[in-house]
Amino acid sequence: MIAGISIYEILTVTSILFFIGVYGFITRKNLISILMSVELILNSTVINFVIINKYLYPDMLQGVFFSIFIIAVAAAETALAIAIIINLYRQINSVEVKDTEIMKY
Amino acid sequence: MDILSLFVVVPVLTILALVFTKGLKQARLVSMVGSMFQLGMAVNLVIAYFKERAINDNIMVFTKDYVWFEQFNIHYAIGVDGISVALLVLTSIVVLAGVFISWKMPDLPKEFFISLLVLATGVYGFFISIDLFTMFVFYEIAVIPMYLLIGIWGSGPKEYSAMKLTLMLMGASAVLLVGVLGIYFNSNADGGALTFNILEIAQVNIPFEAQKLFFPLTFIGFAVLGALFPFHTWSPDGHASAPTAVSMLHAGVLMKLGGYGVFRIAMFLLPEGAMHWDTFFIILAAIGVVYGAFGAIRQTDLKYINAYASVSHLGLVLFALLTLNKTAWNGAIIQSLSHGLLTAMFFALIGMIYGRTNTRDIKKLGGLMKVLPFIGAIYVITGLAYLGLPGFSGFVAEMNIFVGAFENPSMFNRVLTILAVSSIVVTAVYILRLVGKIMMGPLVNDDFKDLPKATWYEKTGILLLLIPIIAIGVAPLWLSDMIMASLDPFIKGVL
Amino acid sequence: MDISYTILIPLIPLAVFLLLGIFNQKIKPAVSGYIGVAGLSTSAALSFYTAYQYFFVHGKVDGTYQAIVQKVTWMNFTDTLHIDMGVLIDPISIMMLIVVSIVSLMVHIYSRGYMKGDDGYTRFFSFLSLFSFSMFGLVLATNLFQIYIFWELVGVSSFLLIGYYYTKPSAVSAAKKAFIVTRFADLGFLIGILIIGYYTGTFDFETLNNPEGSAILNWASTSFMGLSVITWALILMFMGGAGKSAMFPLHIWLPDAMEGPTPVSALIHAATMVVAGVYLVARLFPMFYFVEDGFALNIVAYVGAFSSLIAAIIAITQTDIKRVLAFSTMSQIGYMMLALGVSKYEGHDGLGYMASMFHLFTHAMFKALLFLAAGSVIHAVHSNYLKDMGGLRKYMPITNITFLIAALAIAGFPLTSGFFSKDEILVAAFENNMLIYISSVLVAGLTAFYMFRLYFGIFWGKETNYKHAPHESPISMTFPLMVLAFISLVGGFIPFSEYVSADRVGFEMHLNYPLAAVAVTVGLIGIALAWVFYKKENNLASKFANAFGVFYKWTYDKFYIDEVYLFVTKKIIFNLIAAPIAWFDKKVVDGTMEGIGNKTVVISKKIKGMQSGKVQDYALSFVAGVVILALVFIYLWTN
Amino acid sequence: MDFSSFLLMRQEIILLAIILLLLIAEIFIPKNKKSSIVHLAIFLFGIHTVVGFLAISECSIFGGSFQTNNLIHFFKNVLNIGVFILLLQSADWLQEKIVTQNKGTEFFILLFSSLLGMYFMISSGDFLMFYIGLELSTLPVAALAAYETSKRISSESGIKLILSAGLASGISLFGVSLLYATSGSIFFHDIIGVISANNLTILGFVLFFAGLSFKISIVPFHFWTADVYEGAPISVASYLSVISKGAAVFILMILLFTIFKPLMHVWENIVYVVAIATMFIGNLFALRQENMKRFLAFSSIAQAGFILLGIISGSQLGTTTVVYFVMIYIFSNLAAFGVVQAISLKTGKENMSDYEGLYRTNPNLSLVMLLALFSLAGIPPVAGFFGKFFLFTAAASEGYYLLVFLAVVNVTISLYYYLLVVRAMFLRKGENPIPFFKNKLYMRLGLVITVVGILVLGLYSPLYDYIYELSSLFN
Repeated sequence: MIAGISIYEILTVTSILFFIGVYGFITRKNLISILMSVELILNSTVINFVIINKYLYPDMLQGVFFSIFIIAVAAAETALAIAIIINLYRQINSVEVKDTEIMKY
Repeated sequence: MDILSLFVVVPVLTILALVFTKGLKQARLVSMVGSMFQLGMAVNLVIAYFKERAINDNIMVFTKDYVWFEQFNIHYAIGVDGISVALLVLTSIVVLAGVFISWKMPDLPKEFFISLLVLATGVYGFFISIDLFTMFVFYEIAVIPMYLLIGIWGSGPKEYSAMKLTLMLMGASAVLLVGVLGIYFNSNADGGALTFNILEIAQVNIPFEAQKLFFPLTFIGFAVLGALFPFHTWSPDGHASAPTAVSMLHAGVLMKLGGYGVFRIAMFLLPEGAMHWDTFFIILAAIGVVYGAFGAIRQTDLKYINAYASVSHLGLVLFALLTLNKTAWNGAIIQSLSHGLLTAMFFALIGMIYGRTNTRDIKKLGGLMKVLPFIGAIYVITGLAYLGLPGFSGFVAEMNIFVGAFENPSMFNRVLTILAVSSIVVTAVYILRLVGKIMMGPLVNDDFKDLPKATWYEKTGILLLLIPIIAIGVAPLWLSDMIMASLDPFIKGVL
Repeated sequence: MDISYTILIPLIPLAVFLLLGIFNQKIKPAVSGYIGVAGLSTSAALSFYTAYQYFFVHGKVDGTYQAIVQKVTWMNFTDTLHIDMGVLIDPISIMMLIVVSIVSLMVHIYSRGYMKGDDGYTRFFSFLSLFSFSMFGLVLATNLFQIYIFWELVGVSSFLLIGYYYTKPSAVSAAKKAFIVTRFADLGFLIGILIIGYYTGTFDFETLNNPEGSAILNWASTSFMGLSVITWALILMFMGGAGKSAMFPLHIWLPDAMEGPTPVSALIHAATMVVAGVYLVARLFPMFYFVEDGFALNIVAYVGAFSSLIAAIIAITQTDIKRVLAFSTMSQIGYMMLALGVSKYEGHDGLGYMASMFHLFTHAMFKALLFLAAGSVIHAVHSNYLKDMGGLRKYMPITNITFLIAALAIAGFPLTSGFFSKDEILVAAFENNMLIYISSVLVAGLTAFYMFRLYFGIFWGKETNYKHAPHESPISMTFPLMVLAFISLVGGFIPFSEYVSADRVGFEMHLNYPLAAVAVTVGLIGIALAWVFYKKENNLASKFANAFGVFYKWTYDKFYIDEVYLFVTKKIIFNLIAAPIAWFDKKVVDGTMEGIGNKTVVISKKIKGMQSGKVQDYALSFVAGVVILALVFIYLWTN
Repeated sequence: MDFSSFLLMRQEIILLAIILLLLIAEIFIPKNKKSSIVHLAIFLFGIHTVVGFLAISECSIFGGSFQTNNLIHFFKNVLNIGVFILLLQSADWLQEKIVTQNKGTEFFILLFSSLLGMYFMISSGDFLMFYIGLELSTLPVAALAAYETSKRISSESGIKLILSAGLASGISLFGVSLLYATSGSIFFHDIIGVISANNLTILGFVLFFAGLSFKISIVPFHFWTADVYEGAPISVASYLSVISKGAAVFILMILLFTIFKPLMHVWENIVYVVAIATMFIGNLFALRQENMKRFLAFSSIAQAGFILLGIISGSQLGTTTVVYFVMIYIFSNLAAFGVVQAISLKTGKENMSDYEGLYRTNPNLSLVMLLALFSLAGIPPVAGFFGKFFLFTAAASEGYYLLVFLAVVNVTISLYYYLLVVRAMFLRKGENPIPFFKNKLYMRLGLVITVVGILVLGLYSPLYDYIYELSSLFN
């Protein structure tokens, strides 16, 4: 419970974070930064859970636990993604998203 | 095993036997034996039917009922009345004839006969089942082999025609499916359980709104197969590309499913819907009758001529059904039989001519009577029978239809009837043009000088078809009484 | 009286037909000829026996000839309407039996000589038997539908026989024409039957014709466009009759039908089938007479008169002898029609009816004779055209004599059969309708003229130089000539009215001398003119032809009626109906179906860009989808 | 709680054990014997599949995070069978391509972990378990998609999958957080009581729905499907198209029918819209595909659209028909993929035009393909027809006649492109058809099982009745 800050401000912040992530995902040229955008989205979610837990339902810690799990899974996901990107880089010497468009239509 | 299920079991067994055959000789032998057995069963069924009918006046006799999917109350329910018996006999005859006609099937004979018998199985099953779901299943089983039959063994633009035919027919059956579901979910209107059983549904008063909605779906779903104008265009191309036996089966039997379905399902289960839509569809049917006849005049490909002729003649069937008159209905059923036999005959003959001259273009043909006396003579006879000459089945059917249709007091229907009647003249025109052009006159092409005469199996196939044509034409009483007797429950439903 | 045996009369020819037809290839020609003759003579014998039994033994019950019917149900339409098959014995049917059997028998015998050496000899006889069967059936029919059935059958046998030389294109087209034209007429017949069946509830002649029956009494109860529906039905049925009997304007098939072998023309297109129309009207005479005060009957009368006149005129100018005979047939049938048309019902007023039947009988004889004689001439000179003939009398005496007799008969020369029958017709016409009377007298003159033009042209005149000298035909051909000639001579003395009359009572007929005198003089004038023009070779004829100029041309071209039909069928039906329909079917109907399919494929090509392969586009659409769904369902489906 | 309740997770535990066993085996089996791993894995999993059929009692453990019942249990077995067939079909490929690169074991481990994830997903009792299961089932597949490290498209498909999956899970998680905000709990049984149709809930639901739809590849969340299928190894593609899609459909249905029941008036409309979009888009794209894998990808999208017809009814009938159809769909699609796999393994050909004249050289393979396609197209008497018919019945039972009509229109369109394949195989002669070849035992076994399934499942009605009883749990 942070003094003087209501849940609305924080939710606004997370929402903005969320949409920044989405925007980044759609616009970035580089696979890595796209991955970072995904992380942004996840992080916004994490904050959401914590805040909601803390402000609305402080008696149980479901939200907090949830956020911990999310962080863990996100890490795994990132690791995997990085692995694949590296493997891609080995073949085409590029991590540009525009080079991953040979399969279409 | 009851007398009706045999009609499904025997073809299936024949197919299984065919799977293990090698080469043309075995394949055709097996399928011949199988179809002969079916013909035997059909004849036996007629006799048994008359015996049964004498002591049993239910709508359907030989009924059997096995639960299949009990959650949906789907049963494997079978039974026959005079109409289906007649059509079963027709089917068995045409199938056997078809086997004889395709005695020399060069390419993939085994597969050919298998597909042919799959088609036959579907048709048999369709005619014996009195459960909507089962019926629908068999309906699609009957239609789908056409794709392979035309596509693999056909001629000309076969892939195109096969695709067109299959898509139009399956599209129709898809529409039909909606209609069937609609009927099913209204079958508890009187508080009973949902059911697919035709006889039970017939007892239910389905609400008028539902009938109005689902009759056209059901009707069109079936009538497309009956070459209803303007949904007939699959038929000319399909027939033109199909191999002989397939054209025979398709025009002779498969297209009958349309009329039968319209009668058994659409009009029997949704009578008020039928009343409501009658005028609209009867106009289409009448147009089809005349339109098909005129369409046939201009064609030059033998098979196209026949295809359009079929549009006209089957239009007459639908027309008769829609006149909602017992006599006309009787005519419609007889017309189905007669047209089945006659078209099958025509396609068989065309196949023989094509097999010998390698052309179906009437401009290139002429004076064949001299070199092919048997085929020529039969061709003339068939032509005359086709244009409704007394002494052949066509006449009986048409007279029933016309007299029946004229019974209808509304002046509008009278006019349509007269329109339909006038088609017999147009028919005469194109048939005689055909006969005059390809059979009579001087021999146009010297390569035709010594064409091989008709072989024994061809003759057998022809006679198989010719005999019932004449039998119906000379002594129609037994047949028309058998059918008449079965029409009463339907009359009660509609009128 | 038990008449069940009469069923054999048609059945025997049927059996012969099946026998010859099925074993066509197996049977030797000579044998098949004998089989045909044997079969037909049996039928003939039976017919005569029946006639004897009917007229002299059993037929007459308290003064009127009874109609004797035996029938079985053939097919049921409704509870009331059904088709019966059976035999109906009454004066006219017996009279027709006699006619058909005599002529048919003669033709059979004749053909054995005429067709000798023709391949398909067997086929010819089988077709003849088929025709005889159908014709007998038609004659004996007990109800409208039965008569219609056999009506169609005679039509098809005529088709087969006209097209007998099926390798000759002209023959084929003639056969087609004959069948289609008559088929078109039969359309009317059929619709008529349908109407009758619906409104009177029966097809049965006896019920329909009964003057006290409901069919006749209630004619006024229904009406359509100002006429009783029954009248319409009768008119439509007469249309059928007109088609078969080659009445104007449905006559165009008859001249072409001469493409068939001459015996066929003699049998079908002169004596028997073409009078089926007359027979039909006679069959339904009470209906025609009583319904709407004989409105339909008047139409019959005028059509008949007009046809007879126009045919006679055309006949003058034709050069193909068979065509001349064909037109003469048409004109004579016109005579019969008009006689029926002017007739009344009771007793002596029914003179026209009787006269028509009488003329039908005599005409059958002498016209068959004319054709057969012409056939024997053609047989000799191998040509149908007048220009190839001339002076044949010394080569073929029998043919000459018999032809002369026939010509005299048809010209109504006193004491020949034609004289009596024609006289009765003229009397009937005179008593009832002046206009028709005058035209018929005119026709009588014309008939005499063209017939003797023919006679002189063939047997007198300057003889063309024949390649090989023509000779008299074999006995098998001349015998029938002599028989028919004999009948044509003496047939007139039969007390016909005793036996055949509208009300079946019979009456005393006697010559009306003044009218007879008129007719005879006119006839003689015609003959005289012919003598002047054609007895010796001279150019009077051509002079006159030129004098008439364009009118002659018209007549020669049969007033271009064929061309009119050709225009209607080829131009209108084919090009203006069938062709557009074919186009419509290909382009519009099929086009739509095609279009649906093609459109689908086109769409799928258009939208393929959506699958751009860019993971970010996918993400965009993902998010867009989410947003849209969220917005839509938040604002539409909650409050 | 006592530890015996762990036994209620029998299947999960066994699968885990298998994974560990394989790890150990990987260590101990010498390099030149690696191929025996394949046999071992198939054998073990076979046993697991069989054991899975032992009855299991209904339960809900860990405070309701993990729950199971007969329907779920049954569905896990269905998934097992599917995976087993898949293993059989991919055995040869593994032997020839993967084991030689010494990557055989990992393949199984990844595959089984993903399956394990699905187990947890479909028997999850709260969003946390659900989320973990979802990710566990997705991430290994991404690795598998990129498994052929030497192929560029393989890596591309891998990256596409992982990125899209990341986005999807992120978005759906955001939705979950909103749901948590509105309902105050992540446990399903708590949520059921309190959930109501307010804006925030609907927003949360839509986001969550999108995340799950992504796995079922419902339009407009489907775009990754075709590319990933094309690039990934065939066995992975078929795994994605049948197993993971099936599991996702199942859990989506359960969630919709249980916790989101109160929102039915909302989600039935959502489903209505996306169902139509999915059927049409899937079919229209499938029309012009040349590559068989892409072709099957789009066809599977269309099939997902049909499945939604069963879901929309929201009744026991719906549940039954959906499970029934998914089962049939697994068999049919596996048969199709199996044939594609066999051919591409032997010849490397994956295009429709390469199939021309196949029947004349390899009749049996073509017949299997024919049956599979007919089953997918819904042609009697093969199983697919019954599956589709009942789905439509389910939709019609709630009066969605228009939807059914559009569906049958799509059935006709789909028939067209399925027939294109039939045309290639049967009608065309083909200038250089694929030469005759004989499949190894595993592949043949795999195909035979699918064929039997296709032929029997439809005609044998008691099965349907059995599922019907099971699915009574959700109403």
